[in-house]
Amino acid sequence: MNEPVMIKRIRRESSDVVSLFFDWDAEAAPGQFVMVCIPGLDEVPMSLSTIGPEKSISIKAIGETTRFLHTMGEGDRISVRGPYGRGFRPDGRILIVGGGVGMAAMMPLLRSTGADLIIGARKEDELVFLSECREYTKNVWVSTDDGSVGFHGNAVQLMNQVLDEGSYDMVAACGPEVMLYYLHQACMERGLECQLSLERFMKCGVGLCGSCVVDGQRVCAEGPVFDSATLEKLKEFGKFKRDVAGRRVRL
Amino acid sequence: MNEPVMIKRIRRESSDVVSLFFDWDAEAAPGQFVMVCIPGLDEVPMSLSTIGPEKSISIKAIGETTRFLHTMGEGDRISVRGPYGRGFRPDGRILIVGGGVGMAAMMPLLRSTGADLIIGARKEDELVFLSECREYTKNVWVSTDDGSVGFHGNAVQLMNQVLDEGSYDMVAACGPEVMLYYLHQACMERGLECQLSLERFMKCGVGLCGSCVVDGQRVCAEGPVFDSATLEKLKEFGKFKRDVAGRRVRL
Amino acid sequence: MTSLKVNVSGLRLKNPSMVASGIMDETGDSMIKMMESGAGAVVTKSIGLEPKDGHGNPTLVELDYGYINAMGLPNPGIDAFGEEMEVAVRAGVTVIGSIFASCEGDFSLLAGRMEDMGAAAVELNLSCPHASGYGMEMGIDPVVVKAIVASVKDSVRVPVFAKLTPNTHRLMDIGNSVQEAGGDAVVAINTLKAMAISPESARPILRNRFGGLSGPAVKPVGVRAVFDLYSVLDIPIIGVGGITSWRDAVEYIMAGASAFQVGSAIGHKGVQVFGEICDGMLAFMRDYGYSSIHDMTGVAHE
Amino acid sequence: MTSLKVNVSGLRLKNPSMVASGIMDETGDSMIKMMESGAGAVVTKSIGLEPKDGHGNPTLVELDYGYINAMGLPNPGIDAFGEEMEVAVRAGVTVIGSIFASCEGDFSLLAGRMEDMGAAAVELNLSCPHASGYGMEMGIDPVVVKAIVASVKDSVRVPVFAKLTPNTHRLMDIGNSVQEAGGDAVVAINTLKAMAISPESARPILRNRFGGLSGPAVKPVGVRAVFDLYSVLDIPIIGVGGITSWRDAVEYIMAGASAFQVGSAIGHKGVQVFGEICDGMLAFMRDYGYSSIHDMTGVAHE
Ligand SMILES: Cc1cc2nc3c(=O)[nH]c(=O)nc-3n(C[C@H](O)[C@H](O)[C@H](O)COP(=O)(O)OP(=O)(O)OC[C@H]3O[C@@H](n4cnc5c(N)ncnc54)[C@H](O)[C@@H]3O)c2cc1C
Ligand SMILES: Cc1cc2nc3c(=O)[nH]c(=O)nc-3n(C[C@H](O)[C@H](O)[C@H](O)COP(=O)(O)OP(=O)(O)OC[C@H]3O[C@@H](n4cnc5c(N)ncnc54)[C@H](O)[C@@H]3O)c2cc1C
Ligand SMILES: Cc1cc2nc3c(=O)[nH]c(=O)nc-3n(C[C@H](O)[C@H](O)[C@H](O)COP(=O)(O)O)c2cc1C
Ligand SMILES: Cc1cc2nc3c(=O)[nH]c(=O)nc-3n(C[C@H](O)[C@H](O)[C@H](O)COP(=O)(O)O)c2cc1C
Ligand code: FES
Ligand code: FES
Repeated sequence: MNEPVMIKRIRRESSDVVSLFFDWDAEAAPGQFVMVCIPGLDEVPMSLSTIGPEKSISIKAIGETTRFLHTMGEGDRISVRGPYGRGFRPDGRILIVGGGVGMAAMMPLLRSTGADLIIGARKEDELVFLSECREYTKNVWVSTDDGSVGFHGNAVQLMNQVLDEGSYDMVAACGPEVMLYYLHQACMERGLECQLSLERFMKCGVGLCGSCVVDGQRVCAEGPVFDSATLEKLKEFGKFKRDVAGRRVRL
Repeated sequence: MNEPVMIKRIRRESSDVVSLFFDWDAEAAPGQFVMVCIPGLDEVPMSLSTIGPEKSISIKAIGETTRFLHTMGEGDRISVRGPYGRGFRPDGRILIVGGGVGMAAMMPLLRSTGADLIIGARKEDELVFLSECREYTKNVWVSTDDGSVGFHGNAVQLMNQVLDEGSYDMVAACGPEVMLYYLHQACMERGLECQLSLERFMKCGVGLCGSCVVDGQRVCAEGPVFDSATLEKLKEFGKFKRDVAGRRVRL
Repeated sequence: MTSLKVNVSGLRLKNPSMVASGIMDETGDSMIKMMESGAGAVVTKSIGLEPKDGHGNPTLVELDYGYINAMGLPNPGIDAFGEEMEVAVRAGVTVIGSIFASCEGDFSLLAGRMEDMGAAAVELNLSCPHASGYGMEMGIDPVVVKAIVASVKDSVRVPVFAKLTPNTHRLMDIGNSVQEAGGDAVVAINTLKAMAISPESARPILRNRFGGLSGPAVKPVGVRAVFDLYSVLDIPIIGVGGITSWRDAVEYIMAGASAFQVGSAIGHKGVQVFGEICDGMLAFMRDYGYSSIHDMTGVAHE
Repeated sequence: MTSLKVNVSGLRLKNPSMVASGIMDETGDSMIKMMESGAGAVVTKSIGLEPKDGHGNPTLVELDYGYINAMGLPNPGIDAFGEEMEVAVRAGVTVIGSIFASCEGDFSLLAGRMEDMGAAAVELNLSCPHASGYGMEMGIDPVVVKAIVASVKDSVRVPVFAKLTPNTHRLMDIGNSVQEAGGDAVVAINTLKAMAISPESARPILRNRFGGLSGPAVKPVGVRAVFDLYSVLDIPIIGVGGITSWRDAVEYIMAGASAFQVGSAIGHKGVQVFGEICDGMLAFMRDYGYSSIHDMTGVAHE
């Protein structure tokens, strides 16, 4: 059901990410997403970055719709439906890994578990949520591709170091699919369970249209979070996605 | 919603009344009714004479449908929808009065309150539920029009005697409308609250079609049980009903 | 000043809500009750020349999201109905007389009788999907519709509304016929032709087998119908079908309706539904700066 | 022995359930998954000659009792779809190729391609209510329908099914056209033309404004359509529209369907819906003494 909500406050998270906060009493679990509609423009999927009675989405501006969302002000209205999908199923000692705006999907899990955390970004001013994260967990590691802050390299390299030192039962992550692909490889080698949140082009969001499938799995229904057992079987994961017409394209 | 139910057992209550028992998990309150459908034949309103998980209706054979219901056997199926309407709202010390098969509507209230009871019938073999009633209440008075058992006269005359002797906060009753009319008159004279269950021709049972109205009150929705305050205002009560086409006819 | 008042082709109402035909409007006292519950007007049950029992029970199937009914146009006939009209009109009810017939002449006759009895407008039932020889059987033919509306327009001075069926792909043609014939407004939609079957008894549940689907299930079809009609007509449209809350009513108005009717919701929400809808709509209009229903009519087309 | 096996105009299926066109059937792996979930066959998303993006988002409105969609026939085009067909057919999926086009020639061309790619039957989409120039715009004209079906019948040997729209009063005429042209079965119903409006934004929610209503809301309309068609046709009918439980499926079969399709319920009930429906139906058939789907087809007419 489309629910009109009013933007209560806005927080700039980084050079290209803002969070929009709104009151909405729907029940949501960490890792779930909503379809966000800007009337007259478009409807796009967004992870919930806060899941209490006050909720938020955190948007990276990459195209027309996300740029428009960046221009919205307090008191403006958007419409949301959801929450949809299956989120994270935390179990044991968890290491969270968030790459870029993928951190948005990880925030509710971080707040509810206080788990150890790796945040990756391309450069310092694209790091998101860092100071808020420190409120919820003691162990936060940072990586930047250009080395402007923290570990110089990508989040998966940093994860390998962290995993060598600590002991964890699972890794939970969201970020660019290449990162997730290598992260999954690394976990498989270690025999470590991982749960990864994927993205695909979404139209219906409710498991009908099939536009978001990876192999036969619907990212909006069976996902967006998939576990190791499922990921191992996915031939398209890390390799192919589908365009709007349903054609397979290389990632 | 139409619910197919299977007749589990049958009990003959009197020369012309049988009860059909069936399992049905719907919530029901004393005084509510159901629409009973015999596929291919007709659908008619019937009070619930038992309202637990095992329910019952008690039918007096007067026409084609009710006669057909009398021929049904264990294992046969009927379809029910409901329960519908507003039932009794018991308050304080209650006197129950049931005339003829109207007793069916009173049984759940009797079982839940153990109130004092008057049963009226035309003659002895038309008395229903008498022995079962004695299980639930100590004070049972009986009237028959022909005097074949109990008080010789009608239930309202008997009620007047009982009211002279005992002290009650309200009367709850169901039976032929003439009886209810005089019962209401008697209660008004005494300033005693009464709640009466009325009958009208019903089609939809859910408050849409208007076929069951008494003045502007829908027997299926605002009723079938009406309280003194409402009854006093009803110009048609005891005087007129409507036929299938909606024409007013004298009772 | 935000106001709910409307003027539908000369019919002035305190608010845009009406009781839909066939729901609690067969007796004078029922109509009074509905008006007291907050309705702006009451459309009567469809009345014919002769008394009619309608179909036998079962006449209704209850669903989670609506009803299927096959009442079969039971009514006491126009003569006996006079008594009911008198009660309602005397009490100040704004009555819109709904009528059905099988030819132009009878429609005109009935319309004239309704006008004489004090109806503030007449509504032609060209759309009942479950009574053979009446309603929808005529209402899918633009030529027939035009002739009936023209004939009725010649016979009465009160506004003439035509109630249309959604069970056709020619809805807009039919709407045009009404307009060309001088009809004052169209009412859309009547029920969708439907059926429910009982697996256990291996037969249709309704005695008449077919019936008409109403309630929340049909709202998206009704809103679409009103939107379609608004895009081709100049005369007002009265929206009906599945309206249960103020949001539903606003959908119809934004699609193009100047007023609306409520039927099924009287069953599952109770008679207070009129007050709830009007209050909610007024609050919405204040929040969003619409000063009248007229201001809000058809805005979804912009 | 109670059996769910059916033979629809030569198409033999392990059970009468099919995935409806447009729901989880655009890729080879999706079709495999649906077949593994228990469907007797999978109808593909409607495929056209060229790749098509379809309408922009929002393409779906979620309601309590169904969905309104305006996907706009997105598809990769028949050439690229070959790859998906290959994956599905190689894995043993019984694929029914759904196609749409704007003229007879293209329909025949597409049908031929589908047959070559291994489709066990083709389904002609003559009924999509929200893509201009396609679907329902042609499917309401008995002459056009007859020409298309006849042309496709000349081009392929696999059974040809025609999917019909309920948005017309001429459903039975259209069904007759299909039969006269040699069509092997009709599929009814596609979605009802519908709309939802957002009060707050004062505009239709869908990018395309109009869409098609599906899900529980349309079941009574679909059952009625199948009942109507069964009363005039000799060719088999495949029922679709709002089927969510075994009871719904049995309603369609008793109304006259030889098989049925499930779409929306895959969204709100999940892919296990096929197993649930088939198990429930088998238990019902045992209890009530129906030994086959064929035995149960059309019994509500007796
Ligand atoms: C489950 C899920 C959760 C997401 N969570 C977030 C989040 O928390 N924060 C965030 O910034 N982004 C998130 N995204 C990505 C976000 O949906 C896209 O960035 C957004 O749709 C881009 O829209 P645009 O109009 O600005 O860009 P466009 O210029 O229209 O498109 C740019 C790219 O964005 C993607 N995109 C566009 N439309 C869609 C669509 N309907 N579905 C999926 N991808 C689309 C495509 O890859 C496209 O190539 C999420 C995506 C998914 C599937
Ligand atoms: C709320 C309510 C509760 C009832 N409870 C009981 C009960 O517990 N036990 C019982 O035996 N009877 C009860 N009745 C009466 C019962 O509905 C009728 O006796 C029955 O409908 C007669 O059907 P028939 O076909 O046998 O008779 P018919 O020959 O068809 O009709 C005989 C008379 O029964 C009445 N009747 C017929 N159809 C209906 C109908 N659809 N609605 C209302 N009255 C109808 C009419 O007065 C009619 O004149 C109740 C009625 C109502 C309104
Ligand atoms: C029980 C019932 C009886 C109806 N009788 C009539 C009628 O007599 N004449 C008519 O024009 N419409 C009749 N209708 C149709 C309604 O007026 C209305 O068009 C339809 O129910 C859709 O509105 P709703 O969803 O608000 O009920 C009837 C509907 C119901 C449910
Ligand atoms: C998201 C979606 C996409 C659809 N796409 C198509 C399509 O491409 N071709 C077609 O013939 N029908 C299409 N349909 C209609 C369905 O096949 C089906 O006829 C309709 O949804 C009714 O069935 P249901 O209530 O089980 O969903 C689509 C329906 C939905 C909900
Ligand atoms: S977005 Fe439609 S199935 Fe996932
Ligand atoms: S029986 Fe229809 S309103 Fe009471």
